[in-house]
This record gives sequence, structure tokens and C-alpha cells, in this order.
Amino acid sequence: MQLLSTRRGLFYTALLVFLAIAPWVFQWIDQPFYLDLLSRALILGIAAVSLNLILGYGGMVSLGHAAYIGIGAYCVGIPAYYDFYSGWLHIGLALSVSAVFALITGAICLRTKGVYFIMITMAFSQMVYYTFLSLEEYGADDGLVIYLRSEFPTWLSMDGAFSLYYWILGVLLLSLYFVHRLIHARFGRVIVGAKFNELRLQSLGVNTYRYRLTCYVISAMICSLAGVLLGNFTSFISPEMMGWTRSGELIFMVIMGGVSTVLGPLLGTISFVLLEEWLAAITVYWHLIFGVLLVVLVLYGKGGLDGLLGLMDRGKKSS
Amino acid sequence: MKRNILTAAVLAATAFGSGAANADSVKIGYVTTLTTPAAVIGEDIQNSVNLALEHIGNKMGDLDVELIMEDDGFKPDVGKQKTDKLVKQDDVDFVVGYIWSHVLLASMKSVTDADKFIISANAGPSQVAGKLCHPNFFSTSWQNDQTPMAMGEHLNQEGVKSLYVMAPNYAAGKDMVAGLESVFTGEIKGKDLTKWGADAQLDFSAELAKAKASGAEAIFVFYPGKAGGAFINQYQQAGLRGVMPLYSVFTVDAIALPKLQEANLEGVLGSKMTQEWSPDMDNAANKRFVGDYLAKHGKYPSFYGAQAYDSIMLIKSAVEAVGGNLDDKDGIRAALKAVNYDSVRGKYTVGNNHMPIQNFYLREVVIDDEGRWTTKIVSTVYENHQDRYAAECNMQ
Amino acid sequence: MSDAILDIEGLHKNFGGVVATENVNLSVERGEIHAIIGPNGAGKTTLIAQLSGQLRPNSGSIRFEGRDITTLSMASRARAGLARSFQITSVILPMTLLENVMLAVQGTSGHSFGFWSPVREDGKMTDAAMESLTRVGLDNRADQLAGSVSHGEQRQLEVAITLAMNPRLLLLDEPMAGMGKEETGHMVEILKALKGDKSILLVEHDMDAVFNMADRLSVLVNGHIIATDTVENIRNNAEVQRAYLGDEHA
Amino acid sequence: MDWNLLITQLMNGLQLGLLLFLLASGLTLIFGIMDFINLSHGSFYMVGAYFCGTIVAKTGSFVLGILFGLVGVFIVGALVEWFIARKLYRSDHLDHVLVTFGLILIFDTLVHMIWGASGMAIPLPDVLNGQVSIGTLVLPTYRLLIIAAGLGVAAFLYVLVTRTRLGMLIRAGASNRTMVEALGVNINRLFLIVFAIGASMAGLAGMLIAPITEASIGMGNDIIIIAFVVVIVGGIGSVKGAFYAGLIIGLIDTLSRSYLDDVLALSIPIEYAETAAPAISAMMVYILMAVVLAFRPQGLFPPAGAR
Repeated sequence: MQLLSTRRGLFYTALLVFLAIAPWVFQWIDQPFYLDLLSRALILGIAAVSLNLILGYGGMVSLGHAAYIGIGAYCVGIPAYYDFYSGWLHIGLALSVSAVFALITGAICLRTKGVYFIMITMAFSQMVYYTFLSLEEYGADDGLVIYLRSEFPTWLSMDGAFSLYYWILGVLLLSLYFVHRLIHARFGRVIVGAKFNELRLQSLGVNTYRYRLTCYVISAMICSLAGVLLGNFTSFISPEMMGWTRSGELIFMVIMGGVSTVLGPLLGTISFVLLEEWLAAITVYWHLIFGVLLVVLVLYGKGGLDGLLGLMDRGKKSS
Repeated sequence: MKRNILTAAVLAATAFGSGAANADSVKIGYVTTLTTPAAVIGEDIQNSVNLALEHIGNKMGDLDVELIMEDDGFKPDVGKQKTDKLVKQDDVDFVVGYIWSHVLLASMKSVTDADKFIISANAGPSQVAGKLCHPNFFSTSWQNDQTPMAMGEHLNQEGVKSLYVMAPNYAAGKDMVAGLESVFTGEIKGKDLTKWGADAQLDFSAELAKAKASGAEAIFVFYPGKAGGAFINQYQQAGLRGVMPLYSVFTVDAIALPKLQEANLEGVLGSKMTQEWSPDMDNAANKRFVGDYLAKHGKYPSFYGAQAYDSIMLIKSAVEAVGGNLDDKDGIRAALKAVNYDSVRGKYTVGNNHMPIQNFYLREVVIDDEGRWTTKIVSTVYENHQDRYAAECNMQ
Repeated sequence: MSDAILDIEGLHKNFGGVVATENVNLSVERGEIHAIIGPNGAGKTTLIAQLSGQLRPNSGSIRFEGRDITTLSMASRARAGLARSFQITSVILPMTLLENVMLAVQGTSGHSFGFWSPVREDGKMTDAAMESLTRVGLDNRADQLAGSVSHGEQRQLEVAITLAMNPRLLLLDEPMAGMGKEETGHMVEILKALKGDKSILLVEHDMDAVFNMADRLSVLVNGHIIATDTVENIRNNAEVQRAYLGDEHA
Repeated sequence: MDWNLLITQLMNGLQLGLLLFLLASGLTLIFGIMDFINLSHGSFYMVGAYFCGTIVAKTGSFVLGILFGLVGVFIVGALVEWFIARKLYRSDHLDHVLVTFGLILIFDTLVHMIWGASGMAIPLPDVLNGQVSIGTLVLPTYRLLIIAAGLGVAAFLYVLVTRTRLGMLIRAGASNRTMVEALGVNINRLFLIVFAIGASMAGLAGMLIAPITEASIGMGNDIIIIAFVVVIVGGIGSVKGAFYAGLIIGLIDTLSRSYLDDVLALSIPIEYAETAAPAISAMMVYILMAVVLAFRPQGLFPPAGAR
């Protein structure tokens, strides 16, 4: 709409165009590893978009979202372990298992508020973590190696770095668009309204609990898709991918990019993955830089990277 | 015949690969642990690799060595990610290292799919020795089961009738226990697999109490790295020293001993373990390695370091065997298999699965001439021992 | 009695040992403006909270249009046609005025499980919301953020939101709180214009405003209703004078 | 049934429970009074262990190590409060989570840079390295010391909270913050003191455990989550709650680690039971918290007057 009228819009347009042609660019400059990095960033991007739906728009701070990445990934790994490679099966399983799990745990979590919500979502994700940790059959601590990718009809195949990348990009764009529509539809207005003033929404005749629960389930299902893709991408899954620190990192990515903005979380994950890669290459003490960044970001940098882009536009107007 | 097919497939893969290997240098990617408490092992390895490079003047034949170290963060998925980077971005010729079995299992496919060589300088999970064996996989260490098997053999010889067993709950921990159980003829009175990883369980109070109550004659443990020190500490505090003798593998090593000495935990003196190497081994390569390491760092190198040092020497022998032509994958493979270098553990060969066939010794914790706590070889338990998964590997 | 839209009988609420409302009986006639007055801490806000469903009474019953709503949730009462405004302004500041009012329209027009069509493009809803804004004179500010308009305008918005729910009964909790003289006058006009069309139960401190627009008054002291009568009679009621008005009007 | 084993395990559970209490008591006060979520509370636990270890290495005295360690952690805690936490009391919980997550990274890396990756063993005096025999029961002396220290601190906190003016303010603050402000108390100083005392408690826990497990990077990151569970189960702001919940969770964890594999082996193959038992016993703690939150969201022993 106003994609080209502001610098921020221009930046995002350029970013999306770049994402569309990235595999060819990386092939041209002979850096296939960058495609790996970008694929990983976009997968995390899907997870961040889903987290942003509940955290950014809905004000539900979940410290257990990584569990759904794990559930999605194991919905690829466990069938593959028994030689069931159908991609539709994997996706169907991931969506339904995550939906059921989110419905049950969400129904309990959403009875609580604030810090209790943070802690109880974390508790449930730790339960999932320890459950997979105890499943000797599926590798327990050691994880599972997935030898073949999910199978789809030829024109949809995931085999090969390029086709997997476009799968990821496709799912990402679909979820971005879906969240964008959702937020401006009747459902989204209720979710956003309830974030700021739940009592007000109830006084308007809205049973906020039901809507929030639905939102939580939708978010979990999108996140499980990120898990399915991650399982296919790394061809290795382990309980490690759903520990609580991973959930913390996801929050970090969303905040870094710009909470409750459409494209902010994507910007956050891409920056996070690139920073992680570059800083780790410079020094083993890279966590220090990350930590300082995080503290400074919260204390002084409201609005994240997306907010910085916005500042650029304000600067333009005032000049 | 089978090998020819394999070779053909590998050749085809090479033909389509980028073949971008820089002719002026040999690139080695090293995956180890540099953060988390396990970084203490990574440091020892790093020191040893650097020492090896110093000893060879950073040259293999006419080629310079370019070393890229990566940190796996003690996590399989991170290790795999770093391996991908080494293979795809840095386009290394050899990927070496891997302390942890689960990290190796997660990472191996990335290397072999790209038709590069992967050399484990420590981890030796059973799968890799058996069904998952690969023409491009080599090891300068052992298969996980072997060292505890040697310990089981020693326990039989010593006439120990019953044991309590403790190990961390991951691939290597399970292999270690399986290896011991396959040889030990006495009774295993109890077994605990404890949580492992970046947030490993380090307080063993409940387990030690169980061990004591089990009435077993002795205790066998596998706790690598930092956990080893913690275990010995609590073993002594629980008063098990005189009651249940300690037999261990990969637990009491050059990393744990200085700290145990500092804390004056004399309980560990005289405790026995099995290993394929010891700092007191009497050969020229080992004397140079241990001597220079001691001079430089003021402490003994660990077996992790010895195996890491060997991995560099092994690669050097292979690079020189093909005259620096790194595109000659068959030549390199044959040279790696020939094991034609001076290992710090003395002469050894490899089996069809590319796992070393080597001696295993019984070691004891002693005090050296300068008052440092270290280990000394007591006897040879196994001569030219081959792991028990070689038959499951379909390579010739 | 026959024409009462709201009937409250024996409403009792206590928090531990503290009694907030005790045996409150009250009825609101259809189309009237009924004001509740009383000193601070008399239990007015607790009473509103019980009527709107935010608090559950310990005993007693509330009937709305003849139907017992004592145990209904806040959301269900709102859908039944009973709308409340808040004492402390609680419009959603980061949303525009129009968006605020549209939420109200949305809340009382069926469920909100619409995942796809943008609300802004729903003409029926925008029209309804604009109509409410117009009634309180805020139509020219529809696209401003609620956080950027004056306090008085936020209070007007609060009324517009309650109106947009298309209720039969409005529960207004101090709609004039914190307003200047001019703004108060404006609000009185807005509420007077609703008389006859909507029934209004109003809690208010500003006596002049109350006397100006209310049909009947109830006086709440220490959780008790001590009198309910027309404005004229209350003015002359000695007990009320003593218990309450005396303080201010003496 | 082996009664000696059971008693030993109960003592082990008690020891773990008291360590958790030391961590959780500070956490729950900071949480209850300042409404501040401090994920990096575990860093004080780690820093305490390293301070103590360094001083023991220099002086050879464990007692001096503890004393100076306590002072050191108190100062670190005060600095964190002064420069960081203070700015965040008015922001939402999300900001707390993020900033303190960042602090964890900073503390871990600083410790890595200062003390290296290898961790630090803390030698104990010989008296503490032995065992105490009671009949046929033999218990490690040092673990008894931890229990005694834990109970001692609990008693100290009890007196502090119930008998002193500071304690009165703390109690009032946990249930009603505005009231304390209305009393004209210097809120900033109260917060600073509570924060630093809480940090010292966590540091003490780290100093007590380090001679057993060694001081190491990130040692607080796992246990802090359990400490949070203790806080939630006990009731936010309640020191008493932290005490009981710490004991309950310490006992659950230890007893399930000791007996769960045998129990599970009754129904599933032993080799699966051996893997599943440690994971399930770790999970028990979270199940307990979820159940408590679902049925009694204010915790088992909420501070008096709190909603």
C-alpha cells in the first residue's frame, strides 16, 4: 500500500525482492552457505511471526514457544524413523498435534496473567522437553538424524537447497499474510483490544478468553510449521531445540525486530542469525556482545529495528 | 567390487563438485567445544592442535595449513550447523574434532554428503563403527565400547564380583555401559544414567547413596570433563573411598587431576582406569608432545589432546602421500587407512570400519617426580584390540 | 414496578469483614435517568461492578428486563443490552477513536471469529460507529488516536463506546470525573439528549450536573440506600441533608 | 525397604531443598516487592561460588571465602540494582525477562574471561571432608553442614522478616507497595537493600554447592528455573512459602531420582525405565507447578494480604 512511499517501505520492498532471488545471488557469488544461513533465519522467522501474533499483538508473553518448533520437528522425525516420509502426513500431524497440545495447555495457561503466564508456559514447554529427553526410542538426548526429506509431489518437492528455500519462503510469506489479515479482521481487533484492556473488551460483550485461546492455538500451529521445516532443513532434531533458552531467544528476535509490526520479527530473526554467525566467528566471547546488546536494546531502543527504520522516515520529514 | 561402486559414486560426486580447493593450502576445520563448562576440554585440544602445527612448521608437504576452529556449544544442532558452515562456506578439505558422540552423529552426514573427509579425534559411537560406517570417516581415537571393555576385562582378572555403574545419559554413556557389560562377568547391582548436556546433573548425592546401599564391591563410572572432578569430590565426601574402589574410564584425566590435586582429594590416588594412551608412554613422538606441552602450559596434556595431536599428524601423512594433490580423494583415503605416521600412542592400524586397532592399557594415578598428579601405565589389558561393531560395517 | 428495566433486590457484598453494599434495593424505570449519589467510599463503584458483572454479589438478585442476570458474566450482560462506562477512563489509547467505537459495535454484533475480512472495509460497522461518535460530537476526530485527545473528549468517547453497544440500559460511572465546567456542560447536554431513548443509571459526584439532568436520585451511604426519590424531594429530605448534602451545602 | 537409604535420601532431599530455598528467598522478595523478574538471579549463585573459590585459593580458609564472598556478591547485587534493575521497575515483565536474559549472557561470559572455562574446585578443610556416623547410618559431614547453614539462614530470615523494622517494611511491601510508599520510607534504599540481600543469599547457595560440584560457568542457569518454580509454588513474595516449597521440591526431585526407575521398571522394560526416570523426575517439578497454578494461582503460602 504505502510500501514505496516511505524509506521503511522501500527497505522492506527491497528485502522481499532480495529474499525472492537470494538463492540465485548466492549461487552467483559462490557462497552456498549463505543460503543455509538465510534458510535458517527464515525458518526462525516463521516461528517469530507466530510468536509475535500472541506476544506482540495479543500481549501474551510465552516463554515456551520453542516447544512448538520441537513438536513440529518431531512430527517429521518420528514418522521418518518408521519410514513414513509423506510430507502431507508430516504437516498434518504437526498441525494437529500442536493444536491439541496448545488447546489443552493454553486452556490452563490463559487462566493466569502476567508473570504467572510466563512461568506456566515455560513449565509446559519444559515438560515437552523432558518428555522427548526420556524417549529412548527416538534418541533421547542424542536426537534423531533424518535421512530423507518429507516427500511431496515432484513440483512441490523439498529436495535440494533451492526448493527447500522456496518452501520456507512460501510458508513464511503465507503466514505473514495470514497474520496481517487476521490482525485487521474482527478476530484480530479483539485480540489487540484485549492486550491493552481486557476488562474493556469484556464490558463490550466479548468473551476474551475464547478468543485468546484460539489465537494461542493458531500461533502454535504456525510455529509447528517452522518445526517441520527445521527438521527437514537440519536433517537432525534433538530435544535441545525446545529448551527454555531457545524460547528466550525467540522473544529476543521478536523484540529486536520490532514487536507487533508485520515484518519486524522477520527483520529480527535475520539480524539475529547473521549477528550470531559473525560474532561467533570473531570471538568465543560473543555472548557478551549479545548480552550488552539486549540490555541496551530494552533500556534505550524501544521499537526495535523496525522502529529505527521508522526514525529514518521521521528524520526525512523534519528535514 | 563393492568398493569400486562406491569409488565410482564418489568420483561422480567430485566431478560435479566445485573443486574449488585452493592448491596453496590445506584447509582443516576443527569442531570442538569452546564455551560452556566443557570448554575446558576444548582448550586442551586447542593447545594440542596448535602444538602439532608448531611441530610441523604449519606445513604439510609444500602446502600451508589453514586451521578454522568452530565451537559446538556442547549441542548437537549447533555442532551440525558449524559443520555445515565449514563444509559449505569455508570449503575445508578435512573436518576434524568432535568430542561428543551425539554431536558427531548429528554432523557426520553433512561432511560425507559433500564428499569431504571427517576425522573423529574423540567420539566413537557404535553406529559410526557399524551400520553407519563410511569410506570418508576415520578416527584417531577408539570406538566407545573398547575402553570400558578393557576395564571389564581387568575387573574380571582382578576378581571383582559385583559393580555399581554410573554414566551420563547420552550416546557415549550408553556405549560405555554396554561395552563394560559385554565383558564383565560379575553382577551389576545397579545402574544410573544421569542428565547430560549444557545443564548436566552434577550433584550425585542420591545416586551415590544408592550405590552405597546396593552392596556392590566396586563402582564403575564414566564422567568426562568437568563432571569427573565433581564426581570424585563427592565420591570421597560420601566416604566410599575405602568401601567401594573406583574404576573409571575417561573420568580421571589430565584435566581433572590438577584440580583434584588443588583440592587435595587424595582419594583419587591409586585409582585405576583404562586408556589407549598415557603421558608416560615411551616413544619419541610422545616424548616430544608431552615434553613441549608441559613446558608450554605447565601441565600434562590429556588423552583428548593426544588424539587431537595425532589427528593433525595423520592428515599430514595423507597430504604428503598424495604429494599435496588434494583432489586425489582415493589417494588420501588410502593414505589415511595406511596410518603411516608416528602416533604418540605408538604403532596402530585401522579396521575395515576405519576404527583403530590398538592396545589398551591399565593406568593408575600416581605422583610424578615434581609432585604433580598424573597417570602411569601399569599393564597392557588388550593387544591390537578391534571393536565389536566392525562386522556390522559393510566396507571391506 | 411494571415498567422497571432493572430490578435490584437485597444485594449484598462484603470483602472479608468489610461490608461494601448491604441489602440494596433499587429499580430503574424505562427511559429515566437515575442517579446514585453518596460520599466517597459509600460503595457506589462496588455497586456498579456488581451490576455490570465484574463482581459477584454474596447474596441478592439483579433482574434486567425481567430476566435474572445475577450469575451472568460481564460479556453476556453486555450482549443482553446492559452497557457500562468506567470511572477511570479506560478507552484503548493506542487505537483511534473510530477503532475504539468499532470494537464496541463488533462486541455486540455476534461473534468475532472472523479471520480474513478487514473490519475497516465493513461499511455497516463503520457507519454504526460513526453514528455513535456523531451523537457525542466526536465525528470530526474519528481518526485520531484516543491517547492524543483531551481528557474530556476521552470521557465523551467512553459514552460513545457505551452507546455503540446499542444498549437499553447504560451504567455510567462518573462520566464527568475530572472535567472542567464547560466540558461538564457539554456532557450534560449529550446525556439529556438520550433521555427517553435509553435508560441510564448514573453514579456522579457533580451535584449540579445531577440535579440538572436526573429524574430520580438514590442516596447511598455506607453501603445502604437511605433514600430514593425525585430530585426535588431529595433536595428537601432532612436525612439526606444530614448524612450527605449537609457536608457540602452547609 | 532399606531404611538407611531412605533416611540418607531424605537428608539429600532436605539439602537440595534448602539450597533452593536460599536461591528462592531472594528471588521471591525481589519479585514480591519490586515486581521484578530476575532471570539472572542464578548469576549471583555462580558469582558467589567464584568469589569464594578465589579467596579460598588465596587464603586457604573456607570461612574467609564465605565471608568475603558474601560481601562481594552483596556489592555485585547492589550494582545490578543501581544501574539496571532500578530503571526497569516501572516497565513490563517482558522487559525484565529480556534484560535479565541479557545479564545472564554477560555474567557467564565475564566469568569465562576472568576465571577461564575450566571451572574451579574449592577445597574443604579436612574436618568437613569426612563423614559422620549415627548408628549404621553414615552421612557426609559437609552435606550436614549445608543443611545446618540452610536452616540457620532460614531462622535468620524469619527473625529479620518478623521481628525487625526492615522486615516489617518487607512484609508490607510484598503485600501492598503503595502503603510502604505512603509511610514515607526511602523506597530506593529499601529496594537496594532487599535486592542485595537476595543476591547474597543466592551467592551463599553457590558457595555452599561449589565444594561439591565445582564452580562453573552457567551453573546458575538450570537451577534458577527450578528456583522460580519454588517461588511460584510457594507464593510470590512469601519467604515462608519459598521455604516449604523448596523442601517439597527438593524432596520430590531427590526421591524420584532414587526410586523412580525401580517403580517404572515394574511396568516398562528396565532399559527404558533407566532413561525415562531422570527425565520424568525432572518433569515432576514442572507438573507440580502447573497443577498449583491451575488450582491455586496465588501459590501454596501467599503472603498475608496479597491478592
